[in-house]
Amino acid sequence: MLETIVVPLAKIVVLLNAVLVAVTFLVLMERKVIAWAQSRLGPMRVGPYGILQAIADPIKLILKEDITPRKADKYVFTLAPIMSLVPALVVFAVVPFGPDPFYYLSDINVGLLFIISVTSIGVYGIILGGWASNSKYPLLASLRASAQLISYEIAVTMTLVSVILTTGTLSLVGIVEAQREGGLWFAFVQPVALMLVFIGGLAETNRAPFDLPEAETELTGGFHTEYSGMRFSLFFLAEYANMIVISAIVVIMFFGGWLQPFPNVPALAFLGFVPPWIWFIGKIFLFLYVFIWIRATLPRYRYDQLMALGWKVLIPVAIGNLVVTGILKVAL
Amino acid sequence: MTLEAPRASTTQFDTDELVINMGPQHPSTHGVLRVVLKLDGERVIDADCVIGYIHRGIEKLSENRDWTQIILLTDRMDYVAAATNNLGYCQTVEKLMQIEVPRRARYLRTVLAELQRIASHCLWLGTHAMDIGAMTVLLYAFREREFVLDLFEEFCGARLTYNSMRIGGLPLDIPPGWDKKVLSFCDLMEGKLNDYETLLTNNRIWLKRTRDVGVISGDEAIGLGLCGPPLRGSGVPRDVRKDEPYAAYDELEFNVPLGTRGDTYDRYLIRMDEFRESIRLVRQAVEGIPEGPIMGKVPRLIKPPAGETYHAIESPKGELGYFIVSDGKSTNPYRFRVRPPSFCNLQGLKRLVTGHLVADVVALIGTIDIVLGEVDR
Amino acid sequence: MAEAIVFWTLAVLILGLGIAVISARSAVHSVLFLVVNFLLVAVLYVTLNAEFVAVIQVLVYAGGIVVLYLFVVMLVNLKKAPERYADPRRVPWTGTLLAGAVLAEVIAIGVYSTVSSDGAAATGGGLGADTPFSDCGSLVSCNTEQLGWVLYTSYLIPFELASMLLLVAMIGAIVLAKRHL
Amino acid sequence: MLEITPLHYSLLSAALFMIGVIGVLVRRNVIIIFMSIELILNAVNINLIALSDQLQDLAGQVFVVFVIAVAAAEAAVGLGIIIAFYRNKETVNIDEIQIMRW
Repeated sequence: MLETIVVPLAKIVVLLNAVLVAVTFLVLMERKVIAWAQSRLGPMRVGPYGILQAIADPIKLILKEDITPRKADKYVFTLAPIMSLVPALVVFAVVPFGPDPFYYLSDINVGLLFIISVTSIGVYGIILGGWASNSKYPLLASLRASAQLISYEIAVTMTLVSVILTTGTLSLVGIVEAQREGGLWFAFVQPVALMLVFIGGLAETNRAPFDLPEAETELTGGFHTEYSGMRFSLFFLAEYANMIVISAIVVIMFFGGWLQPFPNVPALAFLGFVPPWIWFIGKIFLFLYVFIWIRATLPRYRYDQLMALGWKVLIPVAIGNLVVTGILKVAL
Repeated sequence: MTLEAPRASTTQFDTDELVINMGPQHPSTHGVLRVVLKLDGERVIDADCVIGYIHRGIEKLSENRDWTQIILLTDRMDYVAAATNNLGYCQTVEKLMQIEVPRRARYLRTVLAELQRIASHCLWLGTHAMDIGAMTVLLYAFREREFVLDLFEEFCGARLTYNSMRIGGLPLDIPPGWDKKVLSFCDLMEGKLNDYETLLTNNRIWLKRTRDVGVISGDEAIGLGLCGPPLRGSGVPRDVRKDEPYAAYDELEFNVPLGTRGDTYDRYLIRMDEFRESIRLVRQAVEGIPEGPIMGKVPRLIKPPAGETYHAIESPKGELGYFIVSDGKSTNPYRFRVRPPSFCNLQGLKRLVTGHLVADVVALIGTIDIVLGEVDR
Repeated sequence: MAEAIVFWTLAVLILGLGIAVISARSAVHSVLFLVVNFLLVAVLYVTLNAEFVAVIQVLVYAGGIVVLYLFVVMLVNLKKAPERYADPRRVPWTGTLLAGAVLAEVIAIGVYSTVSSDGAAATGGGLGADTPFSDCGSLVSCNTEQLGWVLYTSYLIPFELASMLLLVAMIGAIVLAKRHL
Repeated sequence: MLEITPLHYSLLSAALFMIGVIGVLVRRNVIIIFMSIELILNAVNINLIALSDQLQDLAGQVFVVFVIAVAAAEAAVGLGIIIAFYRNKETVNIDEIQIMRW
């Protein structure tokens, strides 16, 4: 009873809260990093250096009036943010934060496929949110979003298959273990795949330069134009939780998950004093920083250019990478 | 006019035409412009500009103000380039009354006008880049614009609506040390321009978003009455500062940058070059400021002789012209009419956006650099 | 016991959502019910030790095909209610009755066979898996590997045919949806 | 009731199948008819998976993979036809598209 129900439940509670708190602080981090990039200070008023802004923001969002447009489809309008957030959180069920079973909820043997398939459900929140608002800008944005997410999903999945070929396992723990045994992070084995997954990840999380579904200067806010208050904040949470998910995938697949750098080099063994989960979270934050950095730097793609990039560049390169990986796998 | 689609469309579904209102409440219509877009999927097949949301009747008001009070009203037209508006108006009245402006005043006017051009272009660059999604440039450009505003504040006490010129000269001389500050600003600005260009000029996404977007040939641009950078971007060498020099421009050296393709990227490059030319002009003008009075001989009561005149200057947005009729009897103009560059350039918007995608509309509104205060007056 | 609870809950939900799919007034609601239905079917697959198929069900069905449906429902933006007009010759309730009768018959056969043969169907044949992964013990632990093995050996030609089918379908869909080639 | 046999799965499958058939027969919106067909395919899949588990034979699961592939192909072509049809007739009502020309 304790092992099967209480412990997993406790883990779920801790994990969910950790993710949600991480998201609020991620928002603060984004505001701060972008502010520094733009020679500003960012939030400074709430708490020392604006740290408590992470708490003030959610409180504000929760207290705001939750408006449902009269002509909106009420049920779908309410359901959409939930459908957007739930998959983003469900993914954490298989993310391993460390080597022991203590650090993860479950290690299923189709872990990677599980992540891919669950994130593919997240697109519903965006499409339905745009449709249910019964407004033109959100509808345009949600059509853009659905096309974008499906296209880039193909590229990312295709690329992940080449990593699966290298490891021979779909289990996330197994993939990290393979990197430990190989003594080399897959970032060095599969650099092309890393780039593809990262670019595809940017597109799948609707981050700049692929933030077309919510391009505020074109579509006034995208699919969540009509949302406010708590329901808006659910979309918001989902977006940032997805950022964490993509960073986690990149770290697990290519940067050795919880492993220290160059795990097999004895000279670097002293790095072992840092607990594995710190390595993991640290690497995730590194990638979140890159996400934010890119947002502060690059302009936005246009819709047709985005689709052209996805279909004419990323997918062919992903297939090529897959073929090359397969040939090398057989040849070596 | 039929247009070839610039790129193959991704959505070939024959959906219904979607009419969407861009504005007047929209983050990238630069104020209260309303564009009624007719869309086929994401492609614009027709666009109508609806203006007048910030119409204050400045032209009509002017007919009931006396000649010096109108300077205040001109501030409120292109509110991001108030000094240029003042300059255009004052010169028109001077032309009407045949007042000789002292050389020192002309040099100072040139400095102010070119500083104003830098400030206005900073605002254009920031908002244009923001529309295309490069948010950092906005903050950078506003930071530098702030220095220009500080200079203006030191000169005349105001930061936006300067009321900085008088008929016959300037209201007051520059404060001591101001010229040094202007020169050091020029040095700073040159470095910052390189920063902007690093972020944008060779950025592949920026190139993709601006190259071959909104291409317009020189003849067409003339036909539509475009002026300023949109006209020069199509390779038409028209710059009032060169063609009909005023203030001190005939005594200073500068080039008029021209585009070749007439697309958004060329217009961007031209404005970036204009930044540099403006800095060059400011340097020359500040270094060459002669000694002397700042006001010419102006009668106490300004009452131009009966007659009419048109005078144009090159504002940051394009050719800013004033047409004034005086009846010679009253202390206010009989007819006051402005040829606002933003308004004339806005005419080109429909031609520019047709056939492009929704995302290009914001880029094209940005590239023609309109200020709604000037469009509506 | 736990299996029974899971099965009955899933069964009730799946059937309920199935009815909701065909009875919802708005097509978008219908699609939504369909998604949830497919997700629950995927859960059912997990309880039947078919993890890989469950994941494929979510990935391809819920994440791909149904998105396509949603896309079309939104694209086919109808000005008039789609079911406004009904053919006078249409006799819809005959179909329902016919379907109900067949269902009753299936149930009857099922119940009869259980009662008469004393659960013979339940014991099954038990062909066993003659794959190189038989050291995995059951199908549970390395379902994906085994499935892959079977798919690429015994069922290689059907697999290739399926991929050809998908290619043909893709080209067909593009030809159909494109306005002018 | 408490012991779940393959029969239960077969009955569930049969019931879902019937729901799908009723959908096809009763509804007039082509898109919903297509969705009913998806329900039918799913009913078949449930049966295949249940028997695969019962018989410890992967053939059932392989078949489900093929069924899903066929369903994807069917959805792509079918929805393409719907789009093409909608473009010409502005309707998705099956009673209005019973003539074999347009």
